[in-house]
Amino acid sequence: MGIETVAVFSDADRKAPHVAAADYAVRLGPPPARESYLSVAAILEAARKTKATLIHPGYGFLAENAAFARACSDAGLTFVGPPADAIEAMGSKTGSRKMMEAAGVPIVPGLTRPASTAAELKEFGRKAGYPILLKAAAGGGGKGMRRVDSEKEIEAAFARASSEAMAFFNDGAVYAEKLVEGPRHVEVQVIADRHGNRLAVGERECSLQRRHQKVVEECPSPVVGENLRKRICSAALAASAAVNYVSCGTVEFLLSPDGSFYFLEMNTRLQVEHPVTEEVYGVDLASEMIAIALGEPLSWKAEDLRPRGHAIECRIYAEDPSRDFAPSPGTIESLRLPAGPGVRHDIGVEQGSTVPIDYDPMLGKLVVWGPDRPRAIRRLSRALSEYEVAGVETTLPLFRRLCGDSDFQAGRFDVQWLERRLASALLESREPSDEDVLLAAAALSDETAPRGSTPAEPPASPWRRRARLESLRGAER
Amino acid sequence: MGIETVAVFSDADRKAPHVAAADYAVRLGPPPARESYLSVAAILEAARKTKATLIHPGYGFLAENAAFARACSDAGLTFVGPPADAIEAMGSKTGSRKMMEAAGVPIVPGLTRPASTAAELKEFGRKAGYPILLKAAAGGGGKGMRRVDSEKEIEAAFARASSEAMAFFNDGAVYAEKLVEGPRHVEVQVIADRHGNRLAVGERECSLQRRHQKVVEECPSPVVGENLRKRICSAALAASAAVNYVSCGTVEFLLSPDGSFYFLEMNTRLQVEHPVTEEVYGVDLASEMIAIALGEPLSWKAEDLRPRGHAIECRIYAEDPSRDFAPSPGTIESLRLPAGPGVRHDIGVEQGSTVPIDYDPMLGKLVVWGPDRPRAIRRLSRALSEYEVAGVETTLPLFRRLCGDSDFQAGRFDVQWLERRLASALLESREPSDEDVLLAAAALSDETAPRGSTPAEPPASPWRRRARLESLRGAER
Amino acid sequence: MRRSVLFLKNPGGDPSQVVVERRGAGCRVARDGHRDDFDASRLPDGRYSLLFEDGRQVSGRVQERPEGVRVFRRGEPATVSMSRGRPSSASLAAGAGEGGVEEIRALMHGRIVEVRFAAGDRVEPGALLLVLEAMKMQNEIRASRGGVVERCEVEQGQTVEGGAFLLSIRSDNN
Amino acid sequence: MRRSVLFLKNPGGDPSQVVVERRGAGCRVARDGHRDDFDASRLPDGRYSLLFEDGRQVSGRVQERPEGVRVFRRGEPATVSMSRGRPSSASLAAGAGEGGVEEIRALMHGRIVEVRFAAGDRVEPGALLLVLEAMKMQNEIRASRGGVVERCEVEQGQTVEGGAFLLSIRSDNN
Repeated sequence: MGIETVAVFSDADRKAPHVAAADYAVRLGPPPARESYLSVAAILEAARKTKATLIHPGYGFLAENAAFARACSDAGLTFVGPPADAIEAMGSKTGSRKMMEAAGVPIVPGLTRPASTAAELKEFGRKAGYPILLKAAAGGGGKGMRRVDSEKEIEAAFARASSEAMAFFNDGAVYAEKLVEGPRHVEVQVIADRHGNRLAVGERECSLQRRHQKVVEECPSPVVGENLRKRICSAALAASAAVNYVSCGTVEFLLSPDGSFYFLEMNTRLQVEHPVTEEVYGVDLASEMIAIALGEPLSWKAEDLRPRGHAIECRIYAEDPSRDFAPSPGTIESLRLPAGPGVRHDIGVEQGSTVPIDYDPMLGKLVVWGPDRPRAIRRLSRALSEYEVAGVETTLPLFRRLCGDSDFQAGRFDVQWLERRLASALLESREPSDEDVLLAAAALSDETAPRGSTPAEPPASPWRRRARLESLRGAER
Repeated sequence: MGIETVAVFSDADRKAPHVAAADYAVRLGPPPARESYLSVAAILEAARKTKATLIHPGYGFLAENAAFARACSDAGLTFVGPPADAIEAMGSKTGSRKMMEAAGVPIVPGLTRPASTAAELKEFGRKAGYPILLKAAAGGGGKGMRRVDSEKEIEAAFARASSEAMAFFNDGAVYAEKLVEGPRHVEVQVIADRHGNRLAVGERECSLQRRHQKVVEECPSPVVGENLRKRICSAALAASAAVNYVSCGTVEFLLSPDGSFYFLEMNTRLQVEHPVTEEVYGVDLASEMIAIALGEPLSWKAEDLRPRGHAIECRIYAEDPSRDFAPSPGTIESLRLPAGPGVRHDIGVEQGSTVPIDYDPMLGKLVVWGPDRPRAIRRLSRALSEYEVAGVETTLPLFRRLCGDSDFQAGRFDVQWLERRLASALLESREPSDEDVLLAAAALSDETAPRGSTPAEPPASPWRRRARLESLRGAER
Repeated sequence: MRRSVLFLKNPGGDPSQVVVERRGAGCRVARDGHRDDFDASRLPDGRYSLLFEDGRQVSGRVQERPEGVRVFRRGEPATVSMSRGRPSSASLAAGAGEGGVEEIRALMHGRIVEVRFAAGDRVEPGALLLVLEAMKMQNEIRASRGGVVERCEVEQGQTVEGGAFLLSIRSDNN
Repeated sequence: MRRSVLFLKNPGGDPSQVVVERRGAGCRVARDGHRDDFDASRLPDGRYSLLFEDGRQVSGRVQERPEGVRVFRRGEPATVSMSRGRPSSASLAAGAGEGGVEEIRALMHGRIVEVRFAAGDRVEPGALLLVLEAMKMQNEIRASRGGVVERCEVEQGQTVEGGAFLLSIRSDNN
């Protein structure tokens, strides 16, 4: 877009790709996020130093922080995201539920204000019927959530949910809602400009989750037809209009097997899974978001938004699926990426990169597009068979198993399905075959090869290692 | 598609990616194409040995060889391509012109049979008006073509064109046609199945050529509107129907600045530039071609083919643009590929690959898609700024200059435009700046780094080198 | 030709020997009474491609790890319990003398064609120490454990008798 | 701190010196009377990232080639006429004695902290021969031409006087 970029970085990321790709880069502080990526003062100082005018908050850290958005405006910077008031309105579970109810957006039957005693929860349980779900009022990401199947569990569950909410969010308020059984997570992409134009760019299917974190996302949802799409998109537009939302945002819904749906929450940022929408609708959401921040009108009209085909995204984490997804930090010793039609990568590492233990262990995203869902799955399967990461364990084996799973192929799953499948034999690791033994024998008997693994660089000599340590100390000045 | 694959290879390609990706691989012979990739007997034997049932001829070598297509059928193999008769009919310039004329497809005024004397050419020149073009009747790829501006040049031009035609194609026949001035090269993608279904999948703009070889291709053409698209697509369908064409194929036209167009030739194979059509129309031509060969009906109907946005392909060659595109064989010491939305790679090399001198020096193709042509060019420009090949010279600098060229941006070019631009200052190489000097100083003073370039592997010890030579000899047994 | 002996751990049994004979890219692997012949090429990116006589092609990346040999095929890892030296659990390390010193002796009459270490050098477990040519075969002699070379009494080109002392290694942690 | 001297060829003139002082990632480059300070980090893929005090960031790949130093920025190469040794065209090779033998002497009183070659070793042009520490600065001493080390009369840790003979190199092609 012809815009010069400024990257900010913590000491752990001096050599990260986002720094090397920027026109300017400013160190924020030491690796802990609190002292770097979460430090509003350090970020504003970086903007001042480099005379930046726009601030893009990315996906995480301060992306949904109203105080940060406000601090940016106060410093005369344009925040690439929604107005601080919209972030704030959607930031409170109970507050946003009330607003949605008023705007005619369906919500799951539940308390409209946090419960301060177990008795209030019991009363709600009696009215709405069990199972019910307890949630931290200030929460997100599944933390502080608790299912309650009968009245006799209420006392203990309330105590635990409240103390968890206090621990995570420094706010012990808990509210309750009816638990929809066998639901899917379906969300709608919304874009809105400062001129009153507001569009829904279709839905995404995000039911494949583990520990309430999305693992695989699709566009469109295999169970949403034309009629349901229209209804859920209007609900999403109403939700975003109710908070005067401007920028890209996502309205999340719980979709019941009977076709009814309920507002869950609104994510007031660009989401990790936005590429599947881009592939199917041919829009560039990241650019659109910047154009909106610059005051431009939307570059699309509703009638130009025509979905085509099917896209699937896999989030590739440095986690070991055969050991309950334990983090697997280390060095990427080799990286082979699939190429060809309908294959897209959003990737933050390269051969030789170190996967730090400080932040989110997501290595990147693999996105495939196909003319329809079966062909998208075939393409995904082919791409995964060419995707090779050595040096750290990854979640790639999980996605390979998924491609061959008949429930996944048929689109038969809800938000708990993946956890149930993981509890079964989905992740048994590949047994070595005769061919593996022969490959091992060929490699171990090959005296022309460098010994052991193939690192990106020859192993450091002790002398070099000393100099490198020295240079690391240098960076800490 | 769940099909097991057999790769064939010459001794130069034992370690090539296409071999390592196949389920079976068969050596054809030594590096010269005549003894390997052009050997019909060796290829049929490879098919027999591995019990293959389908033969995909790729882009080059035997892809447009009717005798090979026939030999495949005779051996009971399904040739993934058009019927041998269609290849043959389109293989002769003069023969195909006659058929096209009969089918009502516009052709450039010219001789309908080869000239055997200079006098016949003079008569044609007088009737049609100069300039005229002499062409080898059996030719292709611009070899044996010669422009003649006046009658007094005829004698010499005929002698030279005829002897060139003899040298390249073992057939000295030459024919002549009117030279259309300032034309563009526009071609139409056609797909047809064995059940009589026949579709035109839009046009491609291929005017950016050097020495009659395509360099950059786009879909759609920046100068073809709805009306012209309809007319040129019907002409292409008529042309393919006239030879009972089945499979994927391309009908090439010369488009005059006044909007009239003339049949050039039909390519009876999948072309290098097919990805731009795939990106804009959302079809998978390579899979379609296999499905057609297996007797399946087309998976698309005319009304489902809706173009979206704009795609551009750059053919990246191992050639040095600053030294008149001299071939630059060598080893790919490092390779960085851009990623992100709308960026696709079809690439045949990787870090550590050797670019052999035996075959076509194309390293790969970069294909970008954008919602419209200006945004596709912006994306191309961004992708090119992240595309880094070290170890061999490439044509990447040419594409970077093109992105900043106002004529290219405006779509103002004809088939000679690139050659004219290349004769001017388009390819002056980048002058080193202060920042380059500082980067060089930082690298040369860095004792923590491996010396010199960064090869994919540590340099071989003499002992290892000996073993490697030995293993090369072993492969030649 | 060059011969290497590798060991494949068997659950609850003695490790089985895998004998690899190489002539250039040509590879013969014998184990458990059966034999495979193929061409093995190291690809530019460090993977291996095996090509069998019936045309079958298999490619993958191989990494030596403390827990075994990791083989990636179609991107997917599996672990093969193979080692260059006889696994120590078998406690049969050939030639191991007293006091944590391993003495390496010639198995047959032959000529030393390569010596990789000198006295005082550190060696890793499985490291190639010497190559002994006998009956036109090159036999690799490897360290079964890591340690420091204590004595080395041969040099390249020297002819040795079967049973002759070649070198000794003082093991770590003894 | 470590100081290196590089040479930048000037068309039709003497090469200019580029003096690089490094302290870890900190880099100071002085040439033609002006000075740049920046942090230089080698990235995992071998490229370098320079970070200047005003926040400016420049990254690129650097390759030493016979024709000069190739610097790739945003994928695009440019050639910088820089060399580690004084370019031979200047024919001023410091310390070059008679008979194609280059004598290397200490420029000042100091301590030899590193010796990279011994008599009989081959050295390439520009190769780092010795590091002489003087006044808390590490000075790299490099070969201006390729050849074979004839004599080497110092060892690591030794203190030398200014002007002391250190080593000599017999040049190729003489």
